[in-house]
Amino acid sequence: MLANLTVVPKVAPRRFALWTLLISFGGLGLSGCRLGPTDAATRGKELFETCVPCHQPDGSGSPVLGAPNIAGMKEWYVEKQLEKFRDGIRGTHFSDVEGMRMRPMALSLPTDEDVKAVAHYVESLPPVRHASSLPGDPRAGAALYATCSACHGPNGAGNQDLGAPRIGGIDDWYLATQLRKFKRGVRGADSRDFDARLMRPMALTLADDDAVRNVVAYIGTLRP
Amino acid sequence: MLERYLTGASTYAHSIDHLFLLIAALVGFWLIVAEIALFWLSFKFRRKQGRPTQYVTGEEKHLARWVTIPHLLVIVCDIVILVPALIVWFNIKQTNPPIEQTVRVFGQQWAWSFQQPGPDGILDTADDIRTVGELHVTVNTTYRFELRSRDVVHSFAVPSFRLKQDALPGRTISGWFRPNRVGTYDIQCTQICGIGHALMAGRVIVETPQEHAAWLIRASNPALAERESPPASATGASIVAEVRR
Amino acid sequence: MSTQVPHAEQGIFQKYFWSTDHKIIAMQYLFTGMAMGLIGGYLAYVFRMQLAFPGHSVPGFGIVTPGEYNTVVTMHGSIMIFWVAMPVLIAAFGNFLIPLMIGCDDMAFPRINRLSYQIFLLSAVVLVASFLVKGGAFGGAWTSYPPLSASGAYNLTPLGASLWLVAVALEFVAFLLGGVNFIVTAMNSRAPGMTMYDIPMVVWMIVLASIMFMASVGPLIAGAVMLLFDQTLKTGFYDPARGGDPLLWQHLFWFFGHPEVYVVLLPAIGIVAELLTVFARKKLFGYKTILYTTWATVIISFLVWAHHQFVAGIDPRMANIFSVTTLLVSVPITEMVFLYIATLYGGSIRFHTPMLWAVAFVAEFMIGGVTGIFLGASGTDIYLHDTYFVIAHFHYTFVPIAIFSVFGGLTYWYPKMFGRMLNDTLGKVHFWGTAIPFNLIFIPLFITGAAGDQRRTYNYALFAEQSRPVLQHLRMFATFGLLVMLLFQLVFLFNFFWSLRHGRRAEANPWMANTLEWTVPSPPPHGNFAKLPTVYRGPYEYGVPGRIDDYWPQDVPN
Amino acid sequence: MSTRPISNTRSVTGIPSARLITWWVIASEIVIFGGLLATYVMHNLGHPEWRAAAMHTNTWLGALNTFVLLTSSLSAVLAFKAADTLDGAKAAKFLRLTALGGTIFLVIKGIEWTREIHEGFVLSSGGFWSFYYVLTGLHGLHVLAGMIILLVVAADAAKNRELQRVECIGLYWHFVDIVWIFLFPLLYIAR
Repeated sequence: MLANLTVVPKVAPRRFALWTLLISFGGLGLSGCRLGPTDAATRGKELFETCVPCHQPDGSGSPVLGAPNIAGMKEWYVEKQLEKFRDGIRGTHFSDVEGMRMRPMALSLPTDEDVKAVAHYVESLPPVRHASSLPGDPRAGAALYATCSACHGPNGAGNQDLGAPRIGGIDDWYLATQLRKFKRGVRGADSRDFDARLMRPMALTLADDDAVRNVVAYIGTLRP
Repeated sequence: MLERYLTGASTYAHSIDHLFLLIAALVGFWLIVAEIALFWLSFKFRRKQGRPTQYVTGEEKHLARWVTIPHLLVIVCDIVILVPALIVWFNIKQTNPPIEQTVRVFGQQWAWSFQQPGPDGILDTADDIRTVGELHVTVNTTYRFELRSRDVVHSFAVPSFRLKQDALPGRTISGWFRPNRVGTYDIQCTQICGIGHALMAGRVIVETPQEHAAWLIRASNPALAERESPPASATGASIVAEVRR
Repeated sequence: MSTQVPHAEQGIFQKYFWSTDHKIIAMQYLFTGMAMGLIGGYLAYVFRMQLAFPGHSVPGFGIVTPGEYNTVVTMHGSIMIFWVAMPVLIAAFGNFLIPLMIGCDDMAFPRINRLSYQIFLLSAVVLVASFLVKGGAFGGAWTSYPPLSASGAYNLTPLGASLWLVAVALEFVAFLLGGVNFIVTAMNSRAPGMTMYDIPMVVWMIVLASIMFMASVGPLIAGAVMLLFDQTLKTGFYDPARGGDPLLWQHLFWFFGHPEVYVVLLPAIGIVAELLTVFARKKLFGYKTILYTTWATVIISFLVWAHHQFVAGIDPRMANIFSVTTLLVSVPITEMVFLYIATLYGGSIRFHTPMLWAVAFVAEFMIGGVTGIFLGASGTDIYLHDTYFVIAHFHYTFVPIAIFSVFGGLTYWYPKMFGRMLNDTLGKVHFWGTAIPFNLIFIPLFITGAAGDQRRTYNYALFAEQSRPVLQHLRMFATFGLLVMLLFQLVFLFNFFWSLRHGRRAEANPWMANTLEWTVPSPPPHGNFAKLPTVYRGPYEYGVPGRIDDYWPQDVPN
Repeated sequence: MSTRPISNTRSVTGIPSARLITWWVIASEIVIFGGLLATYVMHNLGHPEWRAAAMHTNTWLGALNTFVLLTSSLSAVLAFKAADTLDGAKAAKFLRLTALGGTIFLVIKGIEWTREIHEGFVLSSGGFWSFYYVLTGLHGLHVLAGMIILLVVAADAAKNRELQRVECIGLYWHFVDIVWIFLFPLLYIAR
């Protein structure tokens, strides 16, 4: 009594379905070609999405999350730090709370080429300057900065040959946090971190937290 | 049965594996019986010309017992599963065997860190060893772990130990494990804890007493450690390549 | 006070967007649910491709970053449960079937019904909009455990998290409004002569599901408001540092979350009951027993919630109680499944597309059911908790529920809804192209779960045990299954829209069924019944001895 | 409005659909408030220090509010009696009186909140205050919603239309009242 339910319609849907499937499979096959590497610039931009939740789309960072302002940071430095995070040289100290949040993100970059691509993209971001957020006396800091200028340069522009990053234009709260980490050995304690082991004794010359804030305040006045 | 998929490296791995096998056998049997009944009835009573439908309400005693009897047997199986399940649970989560060592485990976004007694064997002294991402333990030693979280909910899981326990902020949750096989095993976080959840990897290294003693000396004396090769931590080598390997 | 007043010709907007007609509202729910289903399916495609080819750009999406992956899985879960299963199973089928099956012209409160859909639509819009805000849509899993969900600094999707909560809360309100309407309509507006035991099973099930939803969701609505305040107004309900308790949310969520599983299950098994009886030409085996087992399931399911939290830091002694209640819930459900199988005995089964879906539902749902035992037994749950074993288990329940029974129901009631028949051959192609790949997806995932793959993990490269090649191959295999399954959905979409125009015209009762919706023309006119029916017997009187026809419609006097 | 569907006029259970749905809405509200109150009570037991915070609520104003709300419930009953005798104008009068009670309640509640906020106790000042504001706020929203419905129903009742609604809004108002009866001792008295 239900035998007449299967009716042959006017347009053969079977043929249509076949074509639909064929085209879809073909489309999938073609799209599979895109699985290969795309050009580095596009990939760097796309991979930067990994960093966006903390460092923001413009790379200017977020003090609440402890994410520094990385917009326009030099490619060589970003790459070096990312590799340090990936190798467990940074972000593996028991007290380095922010570093432990950063290390997995560095590890999420699939290959070393991708690290380069992201670092390149970071440098291409226009630098952003934030107003200072910590109290400090730049005049007192100027004297202390003499130690730093040997590597980081009188205007804080950094020196790639010495492994010294640009510090002029970096947010003061971040510089202060890192100086404290160097002092406590949270950063620069790993035997493989040569640059940081050079930095650590320099940070230890800052006697107390006032000194840290003063030198950071002075760095805030630099225009590299 | 689980051993086929993943090594068991703690004393209670076997009891969980056996329980899994028991459940698999019992429910597997019922599943097969029920599926066969379903497909056989579907086939046997497919439409045939001249064979009318039987009028059955389900109240008939002689038919209803085809449902009732298997159903009672299923209840029996439930109990057979429940008793060992509760025993396994009791042994793992509700009993405290004699503790030989204590280790403190911290979860944070997104790393596991550990605090262990140094050479003096006492926790919370100056020589405590603090590590990130790596836990060194001695084989055949009963460990008590004190689990804490520094921010969100994490879950401390060592699949090879069949160990899993959520870490809650503001609370210390303790448990125990006793590794019985030397080797390196993964530590996972199995409770979503933010964007780095999948990257919150650690490893537990089960060592012989001699190896462990050597590690203890190295770890508690950084000056000594610097002259040796760097510790093997998760490498930053291409993670695509690792998967393909 | 009378109906059957010829309605004036309405404008398109009046007719399709501002209608109080239960059939139009049902279609609104159905099409919104289908649209959301497409989004959910796309999200599944994205994360399965990422899992199969980690680190590669996914065609049609791009590189999946860890944060995006969390967003994608969170939204897949939320959408599939709250914006696909709920609206389609309860609201679309409930709205369409309840008035027709109990023999009246509309819902008891048509305007409340319209309001319920509008709130639901708003919730869907809010959810979809959350993809576009800064930081992206919420990425803290559909369970939304605080403190992760309570602070933007932790989940890094501060706006998305709040919008997600707002959307979910609105959705709950919509279904509360719809639910009370279903309950009252079924209680009060039945045709003369229709006793409690003459109500078709699917109506019973939708009403019971609505009652269950109502009884379980309240605390979570309050909890959602509290979480929203934690996010935005810096209260500390779930913050242990300020006297709160993160476990509180887990209790509130799962007190709702577990009954929610049965809220979507019940309408599905109701639909399957209709399909099995019609196509086996059989009376439902033990109508009353099925009803009692359903009641038992409803009650027990309120007592099992903490089995989601065995290792969450609750008192380990509590786990024993919940382990017992969890295995207890298997008792009525097993009975129900056995009764469904027994219904086939002595039948004369026609394997049209809807029947294929119904039998497949029973076959696959049993796999989902028995694998639940591994998780309900507290001992094995220590290992299996939050692994892919759990994922495979609940997809073996949810996919039969939200996919198989929905397709079964759609193919069965399509002639009544749209006045034309679906193409049966295409329907069968679609069936096999869905049912087989479904198993190809999730059987491998049982194995990867048993091997320790943890959930919500976008890349296993950092885990030596999980990056064994064999497991990666299984993941790729599952992805292959998904791709095939998704492709075959095109067949359904084509069949669905093609048949709207070109399908064979359906007569009033193409399946020779008993229930009242088949006594009116296809599609039913506004007001449904030309003359409101009277009911003389139960809905499943097939093959009654001594009759010429093998079916006996409910409204035929003798 | 258009005509009423048959489904709305049927009453298989013998209870009019309007009353039935009101009961079901109240049932779902009970679950919401019940969940919140149960949560509060559980937390309260675990936090003895909340007693000290509770000392800062004003019991006298709370008691006054209880009295106001109970009185307004009485006038809701009188409105129902009037509607029962098909006296729409009288019912409307009592309904508006009930709404006035609601207004007074909200004004007093507003005074309380203002005092507490001035003393520095806001939503985020700790567990007790979080619960206090959420519970009273949610209840206040229900009072507000009830008042709006009361006025709408009163407008209809004045023209002797839809008199069956007087009973429904009355039921709802009693429910809002009873919720307060639970809130008052829990937030103001149990210290």
